[in-house]
Amino acid sequence: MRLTRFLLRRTAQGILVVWGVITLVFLLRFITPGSTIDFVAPLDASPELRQRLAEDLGLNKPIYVQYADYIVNLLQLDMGNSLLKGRPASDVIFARLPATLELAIAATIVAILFSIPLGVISATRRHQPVDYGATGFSLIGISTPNFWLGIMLILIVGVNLGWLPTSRRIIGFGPALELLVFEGRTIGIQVWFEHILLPSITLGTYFTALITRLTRNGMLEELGQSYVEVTRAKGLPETLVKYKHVLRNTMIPIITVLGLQMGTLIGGAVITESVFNWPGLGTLIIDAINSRDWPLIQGSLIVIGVGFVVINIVVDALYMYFNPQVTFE
Amino acid sequence: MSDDVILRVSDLSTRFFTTDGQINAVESLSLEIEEGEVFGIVGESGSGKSVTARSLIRLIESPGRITSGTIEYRDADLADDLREDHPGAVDGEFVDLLAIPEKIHRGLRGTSFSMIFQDPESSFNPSLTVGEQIAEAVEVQRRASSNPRSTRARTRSSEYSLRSYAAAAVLPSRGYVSSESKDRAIELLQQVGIPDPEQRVDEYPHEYSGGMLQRAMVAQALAGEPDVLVADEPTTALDVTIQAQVLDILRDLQEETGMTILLITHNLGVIARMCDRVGVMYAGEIVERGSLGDIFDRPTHPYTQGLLGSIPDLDAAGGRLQPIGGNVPSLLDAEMGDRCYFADRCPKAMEECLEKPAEYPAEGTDDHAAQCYLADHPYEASQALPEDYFEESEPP
Amino acid sequence: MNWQRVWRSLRAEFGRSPMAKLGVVLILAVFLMAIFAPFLATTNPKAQDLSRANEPPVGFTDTTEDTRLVDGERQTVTVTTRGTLEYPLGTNQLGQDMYSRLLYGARTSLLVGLLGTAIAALAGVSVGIVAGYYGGRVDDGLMRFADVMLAFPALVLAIALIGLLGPQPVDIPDPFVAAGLVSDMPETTVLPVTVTLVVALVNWVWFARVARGEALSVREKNYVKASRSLGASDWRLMLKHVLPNSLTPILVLATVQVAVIILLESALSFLGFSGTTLSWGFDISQGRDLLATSWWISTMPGLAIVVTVIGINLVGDWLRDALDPDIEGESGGGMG
Amino acid sequence: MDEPFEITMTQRQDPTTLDPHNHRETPTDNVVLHSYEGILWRGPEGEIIESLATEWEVVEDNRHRFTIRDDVQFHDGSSLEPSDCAFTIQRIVDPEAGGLESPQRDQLAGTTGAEVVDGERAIDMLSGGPNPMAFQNIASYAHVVSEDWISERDNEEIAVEMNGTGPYRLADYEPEEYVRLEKFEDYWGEEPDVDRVEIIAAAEDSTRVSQLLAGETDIISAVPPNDAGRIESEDGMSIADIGSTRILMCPMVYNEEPFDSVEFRQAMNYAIDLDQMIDEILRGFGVPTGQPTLPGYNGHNSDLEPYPYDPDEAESLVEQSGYAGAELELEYPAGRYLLNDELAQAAAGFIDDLENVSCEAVSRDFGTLAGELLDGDLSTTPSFYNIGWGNTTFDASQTLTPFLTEGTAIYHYRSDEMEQLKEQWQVETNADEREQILQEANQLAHDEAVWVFLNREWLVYGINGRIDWDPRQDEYFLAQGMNQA
Repeated sequence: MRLTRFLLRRTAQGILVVWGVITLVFLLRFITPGSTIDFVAPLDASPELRQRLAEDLGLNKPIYVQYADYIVNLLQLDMGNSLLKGRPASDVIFARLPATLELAIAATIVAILFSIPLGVISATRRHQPVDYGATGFSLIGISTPNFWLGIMLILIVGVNLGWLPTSRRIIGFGPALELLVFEGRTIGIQVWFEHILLPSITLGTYFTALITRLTRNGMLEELGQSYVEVTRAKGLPETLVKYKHVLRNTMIPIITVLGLQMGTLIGGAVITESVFNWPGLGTLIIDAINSRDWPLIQGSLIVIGVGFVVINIVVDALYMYFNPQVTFE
Repeated sequence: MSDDVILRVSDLSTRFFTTDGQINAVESLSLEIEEGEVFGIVGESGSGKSVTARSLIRLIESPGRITSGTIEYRDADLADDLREDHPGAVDGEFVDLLAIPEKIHRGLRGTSFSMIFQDPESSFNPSLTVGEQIAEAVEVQRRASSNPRSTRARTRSSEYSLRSYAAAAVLPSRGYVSSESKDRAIELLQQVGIPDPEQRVDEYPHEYSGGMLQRAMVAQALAGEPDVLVADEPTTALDVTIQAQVLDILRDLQEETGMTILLITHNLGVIARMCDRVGVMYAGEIVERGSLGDIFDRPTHPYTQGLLGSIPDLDAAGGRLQPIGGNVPSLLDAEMGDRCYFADRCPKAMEECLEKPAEYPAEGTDDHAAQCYLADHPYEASQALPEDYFEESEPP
Repeated sequence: MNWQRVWRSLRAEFGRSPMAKLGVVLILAVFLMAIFAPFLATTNPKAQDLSRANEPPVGFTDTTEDTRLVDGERQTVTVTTRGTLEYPLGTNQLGQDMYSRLLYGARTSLLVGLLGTAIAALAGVSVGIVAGYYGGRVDDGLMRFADVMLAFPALVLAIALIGLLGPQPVDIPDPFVAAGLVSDMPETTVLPVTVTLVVALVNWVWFARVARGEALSVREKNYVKASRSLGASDWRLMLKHVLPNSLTPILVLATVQVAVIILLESALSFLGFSGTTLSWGFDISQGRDLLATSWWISTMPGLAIVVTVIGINLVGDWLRDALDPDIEGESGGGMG
Repeated sequence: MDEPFEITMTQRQDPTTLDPHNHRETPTDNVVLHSYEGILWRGPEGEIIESLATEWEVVEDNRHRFTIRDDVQFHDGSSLEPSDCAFTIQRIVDPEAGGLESPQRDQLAGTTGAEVVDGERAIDMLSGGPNPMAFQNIASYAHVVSEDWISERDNEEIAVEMNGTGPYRLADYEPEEYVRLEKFEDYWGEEPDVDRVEIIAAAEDSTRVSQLLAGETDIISAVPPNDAGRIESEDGMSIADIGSTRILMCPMVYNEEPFDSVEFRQAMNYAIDLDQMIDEILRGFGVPTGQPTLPGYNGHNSDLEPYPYDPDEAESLVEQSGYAGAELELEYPAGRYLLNDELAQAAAGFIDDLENVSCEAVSRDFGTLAGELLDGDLSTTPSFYNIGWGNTTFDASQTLTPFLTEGTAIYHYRSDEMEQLKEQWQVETNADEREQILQEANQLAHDEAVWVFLNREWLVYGINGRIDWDPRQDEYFLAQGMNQA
């Protein structure tokens, strides 16, 4: 009940935020110098051609009419036609979305898989070599620009050692899975895995480091709480004390931070995609900005904004799940 | 009397090694507790009571360490089980708890020993239901008793894989706790007088009041049906009427189950109400011990006398210790001389007090004794130290 | 706020923590490098010598297969280059001195990092205090706006704005060169204005959140209520009570933000959205295509970023441990 | 040959569409020209050769006739008719005809339409007046589509499917990921060696090189000269190179200070050591230029030499111009052409080395810079910028007109003399006369130092040894020209 009510309220707020994003994105187009027409028109187009193109694209209507049109179209999931690709912007964006999602999810999995055990071990073996190692790693991890990390990984693992491919996606997870399920061939998954490994490490390192730090600090703080002593006095196995009791409470601040850091993940994905030539939303946005493909820019930013809002609602729900004391006012 | 002794502590010292120096929180402490009695330890804040309690169940964490002594616990079955693997720890029916591995010791917690902590609010994990936490304690006991003959089985930390830990971190209701344990938790809550336990069992600590939490804490401590219950200031955080209720519950349960209670408090009223025998603690040492009557009617140590003298009416529950003149001593090793630690506050301090006093038997029951020269010697005002003696010699 | 107490706890923590010492040493080193770059540099970082391009750092020997087109014929020869002391960290593809470029790159990073953080802090703290102090609708409005800003990933918003507004570089004269103390060094340092404003724009929200939280709690304190009932003006109360109480967490946040912004700036330079050619990120992107042949061009500035940011993070840890404010979001904002 | 011969090619950009008439980029051409063919075509040296037309002639000044083959099939099985060729031209020049506002319209500048010649397998291309560029344009543009096939589809379908007459048909297309092509069995011409082609893209130079060296692809375009040695020295890998149709230059806006001074503009040319830039940065993969037109093109003036490196002369010219102490910014599009970042930075560095001028290279993204250049408004154009210009018609006018004559979107220079020359080259149909006019215009451009002349861009490919291929000047790399080694 509590959860349902909460989700409803958060969804309403989320819609408001998305509307804000849409409006801001729309305005962005009008405060920026340079006309869209310059990018649509051929290199040596005549003024008449330019005029006609402007009319075709509705660029000569008053701003509020364009805004109203835009909102109405958006409600029908129509983001306009990409100027660059000549296809509906939504098609282009949703074709790219799986690649970015795969990367983001893989990076998150990498991060969670390594960071939480590492943080726990580090906190429970304080001042031992493993703790110094983990602390050092997390410090370097949050201080290393991921574009540089990606380059170094390509150089060492891809080029010098030749263990993994240096770039590209080749096959999506969906088709790879289909291949496995319907034809029983593992090659798809294998290729997919080989290609996503370096990018997801590159994207995940910052998060791994960040969560390791948070887990370690949180665990240390929680381990000092009285209730830990109580659980020990009860005779609970030590692992249960750490993972069930302490880690659970440590998760609460971690979840908060993760929600706030989602933007970083998406931003990091832009860079990672650019370094690894990964055909996701990030590279699309850079291309779109460079060619002033407004429908594409706006569409991508809105999709990202919606994603951000959705993720944060999920994060808040998780937060509430982990922290029963929270009542959302 | 030794037949009845269940816990025998000798020469126990617990020290903390901090950046400011070594702190001698418990100093060469010896005592014996008999089966089925309520033994009280009373003393001012900072006298080492809580550390003593934690030392008894080996819950001292870094930078603290138990540096010497033995804690012998009488349990014939346990002794039989351990005799082979840990011969050094076993002496007849007694097992030295400090000489067995942590793993085996952990198996004793909850089932042989249990503890009630002083601040109920912070003693429960805020993100798990109260019932869940009590049921855990039941589960420890359940798993242990499912194979009562083998201590090794009962002390092994069960077949608990990493996967189920992860599951436990995410899904608290899965994994460790069985539904039988949960039912037992409801019974326990009822036993300690929580109204509406079927509903309360699924509530979180922040939904309980302080008094209810302390009762839940009692329920949790009793869940493993322990032989020895260590209660560290079980009522301090509560207001007077609720204090009385909780104490009544404890007393009733003790009479019902016959368990041994080690009650630690700074409240003489509580002692008077609950205890059979009493130890008075000062600066990490038991300075006087004896039966309730010995201590209250025939106090020997000037400190005990000071404590009692400051209470207008012993029968009034909640009567609090009035401060004795002077400061509670620092337990920093560097600042502790080799003397009677109470000497600088003692109105009868004499030159003899500048040396460490031995324990002298005192008038009263067999085990009435005090760590004071005066217990065995008459007071002679002529040997008294000048009043400002310690002020001068104290470092600025 | 009790500055003496703050100072004492800072000193105590500093004495305890070798990491804090390391952080301060690193930061000082980077600052000195940046400030005295004209004296420390051995060569004008912009001076090119195409005949000395792609030389390895001193102590390294680089052997490459060099294919050239000579009179229409491809000729491949093995070329061995040995690093020299003249270019201690090697040279880039224009024969510029990587060591001197590293020093000057520190200027850009620190300039953007500090200025961007200052602007973000100023804007964020003002908004946050106003929101927290007045509460109600003002608070709701400002904080929903902050939510909208948060819904844009910082890097994406920065790329969009810079791509759309252009770099707008501004030349800041180098005082040492202007005073005639050194010659043959660049006369100006380029401040990429758009980048600075944009990194501030995408990071002010974190300051706003912290300041708002502090303002909310201070507002309820009795002495503030008392002052208000005595007729003290809102502005006075905000400046006198709310602001000083927020300073500690803001200071810690600001430290972390400098690191975040330096990373963001380097990411933007890397993607070619900066506006200066003397920047670590720029050098990394330039060296990226030469990785396989001249690894040092990307590696050296990358290491410089890592070391600088580690230094700042260590100092941040030190401040946090010493002052222990409750900062939401650990590092706040994000790098790319 | 039992094993099918399959290759992968990596270029810099993905195609933006598969519609041959709705784009203006070489990467798209590199895909669609596997499937679509021109009425005429060009040999490796740029000469006009036959393709779908076997004969071509000028019937009248404004009427050019092409005789169309009768043995050609589209991939969908229908056969090629002259009407398809006429429709193709109409589709480009007339928005009404094909339902498309083709960005290629001006590539057929002057052309007004096309019609089928009654009773013959031929078409006439029509223009408003004399059209000296008619055959040049047709040899470079206007790739033939099927009228029926196009009419049955909307533009969005045309953008993702292909139905041409060429040697390869589309097998699989995932936009922005790959295009896969397979051999068209009923191709009219010579059967190609390669059975299946996959075309992918990687914007990063290092990525493409890594892909080649790792064996993930067989042929890559735009190899940075630094990496040429790695490829050459690798077993089974090699480099192929050829001069392109593109020149790099740094235009200077003629009416803005200090570039309104001819002396100053000349000084900029004397200031840079172009030979050293080509030797060291490009490792010789480039040729210095001194005029807007490449050798072998109509209008190339062989008397003109590149400006020599003479900083002293440059400094004294700057003094003469009265603009000593000028502070310049050279804006270049980041990573747009082969090592143009380095070239622009080096050029700026050389100019900065002058005692009396300072210069800084400023990186811009191509989109923004192009926007400022192309809006037809000279005031928004940076006064000094770097750009590359490809001319695939092999005629000087395609470079001179847009940059150096008034009224185009991208012009940055005007003079009465050049305007007069333009009026002539646009209509002169006598080849020799026209050649003279264009050479004169090139002389003028050189003397006026309208640009800082840089190099002819070089095409450098990395090739896996299992492929045998000679590169083409026009930047196309097409599987039909490749053989199994």
